[in-house]
Amino acid sequence: MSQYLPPEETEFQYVSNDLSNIPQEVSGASRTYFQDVKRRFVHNKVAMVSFFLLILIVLIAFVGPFFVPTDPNTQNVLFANLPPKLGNLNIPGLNGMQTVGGKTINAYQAAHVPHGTYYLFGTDYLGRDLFARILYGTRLSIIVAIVATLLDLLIGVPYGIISGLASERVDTFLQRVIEIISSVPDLIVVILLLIVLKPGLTSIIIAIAFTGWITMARLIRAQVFKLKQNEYVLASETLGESKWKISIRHLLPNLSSTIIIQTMFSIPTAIFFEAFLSFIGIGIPAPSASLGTLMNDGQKAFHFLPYQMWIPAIILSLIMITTNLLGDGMRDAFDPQSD
Amino acid sequence: MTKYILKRLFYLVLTLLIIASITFFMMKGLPGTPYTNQNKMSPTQLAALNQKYGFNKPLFEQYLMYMNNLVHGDLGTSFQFNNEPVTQLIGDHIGPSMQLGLQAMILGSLLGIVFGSIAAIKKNTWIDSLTTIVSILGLSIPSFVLAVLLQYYLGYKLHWFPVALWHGFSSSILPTLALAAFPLASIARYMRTEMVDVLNSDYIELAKAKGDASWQVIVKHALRNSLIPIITVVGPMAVTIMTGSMVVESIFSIPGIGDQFVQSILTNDYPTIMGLTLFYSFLMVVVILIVDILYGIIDPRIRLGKGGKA
Amino acid sequence: MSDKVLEVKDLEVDFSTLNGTVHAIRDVSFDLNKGETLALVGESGSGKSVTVRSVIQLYAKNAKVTNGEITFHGKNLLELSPKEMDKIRGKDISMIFQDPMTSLDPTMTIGKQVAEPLLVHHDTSEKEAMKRAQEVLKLVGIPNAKERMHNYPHQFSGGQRQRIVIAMAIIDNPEILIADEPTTALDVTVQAQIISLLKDLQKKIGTSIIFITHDLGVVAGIADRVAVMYAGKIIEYGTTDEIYYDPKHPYTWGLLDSMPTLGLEGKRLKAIPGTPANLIDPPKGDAFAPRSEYAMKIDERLQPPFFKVTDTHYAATWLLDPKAPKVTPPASIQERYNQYQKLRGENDG
Amino acid sequence: MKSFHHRKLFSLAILGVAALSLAGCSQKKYNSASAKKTVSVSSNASISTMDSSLNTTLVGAQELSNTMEGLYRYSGNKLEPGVAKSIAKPTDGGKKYTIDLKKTKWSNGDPVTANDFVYAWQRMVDPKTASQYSYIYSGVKNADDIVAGKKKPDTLGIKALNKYKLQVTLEHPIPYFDTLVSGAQFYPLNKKAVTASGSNYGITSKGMVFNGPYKLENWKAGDTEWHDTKNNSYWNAKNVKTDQLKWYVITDPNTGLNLYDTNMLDRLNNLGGDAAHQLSNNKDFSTTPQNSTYYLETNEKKFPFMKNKKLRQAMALSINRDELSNIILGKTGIPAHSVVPQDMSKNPKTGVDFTDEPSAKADRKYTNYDPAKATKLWQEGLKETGQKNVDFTFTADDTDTTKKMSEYIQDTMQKNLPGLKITLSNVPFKTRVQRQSTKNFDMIGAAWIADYPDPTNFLDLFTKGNPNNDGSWENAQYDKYVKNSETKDVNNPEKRWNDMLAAQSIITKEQGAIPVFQNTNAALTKQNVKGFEQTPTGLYNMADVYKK
Repeated sequence: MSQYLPPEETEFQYVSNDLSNIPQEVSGASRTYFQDVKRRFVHNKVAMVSFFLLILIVLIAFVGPFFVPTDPNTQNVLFANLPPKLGNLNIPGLNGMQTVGGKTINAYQAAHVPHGTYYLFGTDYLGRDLFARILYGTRLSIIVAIVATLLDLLIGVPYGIISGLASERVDTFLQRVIEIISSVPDLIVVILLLIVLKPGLTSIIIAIAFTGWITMARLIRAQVFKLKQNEYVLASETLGESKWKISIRHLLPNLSSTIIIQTMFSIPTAIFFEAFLSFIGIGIPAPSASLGTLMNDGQKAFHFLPYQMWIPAIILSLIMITTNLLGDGMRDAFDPQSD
Repeated sequence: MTKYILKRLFYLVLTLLIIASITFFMMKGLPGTPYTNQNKMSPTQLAALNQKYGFNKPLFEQYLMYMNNLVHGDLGTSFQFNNEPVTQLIGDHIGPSMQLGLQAMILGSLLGIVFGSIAAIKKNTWIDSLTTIVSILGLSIPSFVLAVLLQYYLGYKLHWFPVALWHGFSSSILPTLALAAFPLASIARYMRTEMVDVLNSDYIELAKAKGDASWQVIVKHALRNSLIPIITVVGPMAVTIMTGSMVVESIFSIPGIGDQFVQSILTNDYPTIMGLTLFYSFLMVVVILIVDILYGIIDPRIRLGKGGKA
Repeated sequence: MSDKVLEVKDLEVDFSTLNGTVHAIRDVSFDLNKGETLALVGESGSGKSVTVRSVIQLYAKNAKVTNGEITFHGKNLLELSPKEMDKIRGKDISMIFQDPMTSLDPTMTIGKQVAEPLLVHHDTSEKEAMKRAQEVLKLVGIPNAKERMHNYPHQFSGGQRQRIVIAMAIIDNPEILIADEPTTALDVTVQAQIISLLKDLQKKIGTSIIFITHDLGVVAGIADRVAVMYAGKIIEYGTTDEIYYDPKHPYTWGLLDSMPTLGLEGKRLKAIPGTPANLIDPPKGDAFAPRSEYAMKIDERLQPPFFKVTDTHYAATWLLDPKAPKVTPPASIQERYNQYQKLRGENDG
Repeated sequence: MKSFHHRKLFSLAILGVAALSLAGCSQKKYNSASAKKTVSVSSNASISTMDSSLNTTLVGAQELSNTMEGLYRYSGNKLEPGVAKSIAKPTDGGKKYTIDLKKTKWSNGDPVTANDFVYAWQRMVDPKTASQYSYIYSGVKNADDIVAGKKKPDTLGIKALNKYKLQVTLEHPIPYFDTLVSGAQFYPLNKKAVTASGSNYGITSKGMVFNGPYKLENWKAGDTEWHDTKNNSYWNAKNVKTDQLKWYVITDPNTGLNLYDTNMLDRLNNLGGDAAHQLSNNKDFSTTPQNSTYYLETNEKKFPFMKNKKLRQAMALSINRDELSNIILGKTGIPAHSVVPQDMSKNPKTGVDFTDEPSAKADRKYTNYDPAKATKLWQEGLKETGQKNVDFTFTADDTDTTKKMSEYIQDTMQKNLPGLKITLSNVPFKTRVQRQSTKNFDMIGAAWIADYPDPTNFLDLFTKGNPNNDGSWENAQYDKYVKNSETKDVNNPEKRWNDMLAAQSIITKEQGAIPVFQNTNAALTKQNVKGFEQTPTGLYNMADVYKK
């Protein structure tokens, strides 16, 4: 403003704009939908922190085992139930001291652990390195969750699409099936399946996926119903395209946000279920560890060795919190109105 | 309305019959009998036992018998407890579970509604972040972990509440807290979403334009409109909470139905497993039906259905 | 023209968004006289809604008034506490929204909703308020008001709902009624009914109306004066006739050309080319220049000031600068002017 | 009306908070354990039935012993007369017992008569009752035939000579008869009460009558808390110093400890290994060995190559029983070197424990941890049988202790026995027993608790054709010795002893069953509570328990 120069005579001539070619969109709005989503997501600090934290956890759980030489199942019974210790640093809670029968003792000395051997998270009742077990356990829990969630997708998405596109009769039938399954509380369904199936990793995954896909199918169906009204679907339909082509070409891309968001919420649910089942003793069979079995083992000794439950519980909670916050962030990014 | 309810009741019964049939054949496919010392019993004794449980009949006949008994409200007798009818077993143990479930639901819903509303009103402030973190924590800490922690710290260390057992209301506090975390957290989240939507709606803006103070807007318009959809969540959640109470009941040594369910799984008590599955399903479908009817009563848009053009 | 009920001066409003700060309102001034209807006209995004919402201070949380004064009864509304503002809203200044389908609380009977302003602002008993609500409902043309008061919003048609919203807005005889595109969501026939209802009511209760619309066609039926907004600024204002028949700003020309007008049928409707200016980084000069075939060099560098056309008619375009070359408005605008002159002649005669 | 909605919500919330804080203040009155003459005890399961003919669980047996009384009763290790006037000596070469009864009363005032015994015993073997424990009557005249439906129940070898005189006839002498009849399966029953309750008998305390030290009141099957009140019509009531016993089912080990530490429990039973390990210095801590053995069996029917004794020996040598018992079980187990548990039976002449006899000691080399030898024997055995890789599913209980133990065994066997792969299958007790009895397993972890404290109770299990010989191991010589001890030498204690020792030696050398550990009950008991002494059948005589 300080450089205000009064208008000069010469400035009063037409610039002859070429109006036939000016863009019909503001330059800022020319980003694609997904670029926008990404932008919004990156701007969400909480979601970003969660995202990186989760990546970190997953990385440690999946890559960590290559760097930790200890086998999670190697027993060293003489070193059972050692408290956490980190080097020779005298950090309270990480110094290998333990209160037994009212006396505080150096558990490592008492067990004649050779110098230079430390267990960052301590050891369990069979003298197994809890750090290694928690690494592997976290990995297993994540695998269970991811596979179960993938199964959710595999069943839920086609089911939802079929239900949404098919004739009303088929839809009614499919919805009745869903209604029946969801009339039995999830936990009960999963437990019943586990009673019937041979116990093991696969059974757990199947059992968890068995109830998980329903939410996915419902959401997808609702979304399909909405999308069906859209003109481009109607147009394709009048052009005589088959329903399958329509669903693949038009619906799937438009369903992607629903799918991604729901997936983000399925993973923590699956992790939670696995933990619950392992906790009541019908989960992952020994000696494999999952966060659930570790918490179950730790819980029994909680009175004396609280770290055995605290550590896996904290890790589980961290995964749950980060996945949930990440899910929230994604939903906000995909669906800005809700923010 | 009556026609609608009758139709729903018909489907309700049908659903339960299908569930009963599926569980029946599932359980029948499992190895195992009520007898542990099978190899030490004489054929005569086994025959007597088989007759008692109806195992001597062909499978299909057993099925018809089971369904017939079911229709008459008989869920068979427990394997675990000799001669104890499953219905009686459920009746004996339902009290504590119901109490815990309801208390947890009431506490969780109330706090969840308050937390969720505050978060929505204070959206994108530190209060919102705090309630979000609290509610995600509630979703993230399994009830059994929470139960152990509450028992150890509030019960054992601080002596604030009874450590365990089932001696009156005070015993129910810790398990209620452990169970309430989940409904609190999820209702807070639902509530926040609903409330944010409602607060963004035109009628809230119009209410403000009428000069309503912000608390009036929230109490008179926002709360009611956000609460209506919450009702649909609360009902089924209450049933889920009851099923989730099984571990909490074991930890607190509470003679509830969840603990009984775990016990019946551990002892292959199939009639009890089936009975409880049906019972839980029954609760679920009835609660859903009630919620739907209630929803229709509370939400004027549904209540007066035909007149609406929306 | 001394009876000013509302005076808006140098208003500037910013929105902070993810993409940056949007300068939604840039230096807007206008005033509203007692009993008159002022129309704010412009494309969506031109800032007309934000302007009136600033008046009653109901805008999004990310909005911020950075400059200006809004004077109502000698008080600057922008300096009032939220509590003091609550006392004015709904009582002295009330508002009607665009979509009657969503602006009523679905879970409250309409009687209660209509009575609410009375209960909020006065010590009226509920019974009395309801009685008054019934009267007002009758006034806005709800048949069987007595019974229908106990109905819920979804039991009414769109037009009826808008009448209910209007009832709510006028129940406390406000001095100013802000109508934010009140007819946009309605059928054309209903639109006309609502407009005439508003006109009737204005006569009865003597309220001043700020009428927002993007549809110049609607304006003609109701407004005394018109202010045209573009890119957060008022670019031309004058009496309705002046704007209609003798517009000076190329944007106003474009607006008029893009609307079907009685008497000018058969002409091809023209859309204004391009899209509204980016208000995150507003142009230095005339924001409309990039879309204007009359753009001059000066438009790129300097914002045009208001040039006076008549005592009541001002326009912010360099075309009115004496130094500017002689402009010939598009033929359609010319025709309007001629038609107007003819009409005037007829009226005079 | 308009603000009613929220006002109600708020008042509810306030109510809730108030209730919570109120409850916080009132919790002290539940310190039940502090009450005088009341003893609170933990139980690891609820009672399934109080019908002595149908009970199969230890918890049920304990509660039946609290409330009922048979002919004799154990007080610690000492057998004392119960309803019987004295411990009767057999006649007719050990086949006939004539027992005089005290004039005692049921809790409803009815006299306890010889007919109550006759009724109960006949009911037990009646196939219609379908008792799963009726096999224990084997040896009582006609019992087997009655159970099999070949004879009428009233032909059982029991007769009421008069109201207070009972005569029992056996098919062959039973050296441990006295212990046997002290068990719950031989308790008298009040016919009136049983028939009045019909099929409800034993699932609720309503309608039940008791002749033991305590009465069970207000109980239903499945209850997780029950109270035993002193039975004043018990003949020895004056020596019962406790007014009430409170039993609490506690399945969570942590909860048990927390309850004990907050004085809600006077006695916490069945501590797990971790807890026992941590508490070993606590003055309240005690362990009591149980007359039981935990052993492994491999299914020789399914895997004939397991008939090769080297393989079994290798398995036995691969387990470090000391490490297992001391650390993993936290001394809740004692290393077991033979199928017969220690401290159960003494040499009738020298008083030396069965497991401390020279031959038993010498045989410990078959069970002392020797990984090198284990590997060697295993490889030899594999070669001899032509096996390369052996995949076993190890079925065991799913209790904490067994789970930990099975993980340990899995690891140590896989480590020391190349080619062996073990998959764990930890299943509920009932499932394990069913798999065991239907021989549906590869390798199983089984436990046997003495029905009566006699080596034959254990040795019998592994004779050919015994329904409990799950692994189908067989050895004719062994069978002969066991048989001799039960028939030919039954009345000659010394010969009988040597027969049993010889049998024991054979099964140890062959490792027909691989003994692992002997269970002990690790418990916490408040200092002022006395009298918890385990009987040979693994119960406690609660009449002896009192609070100072």
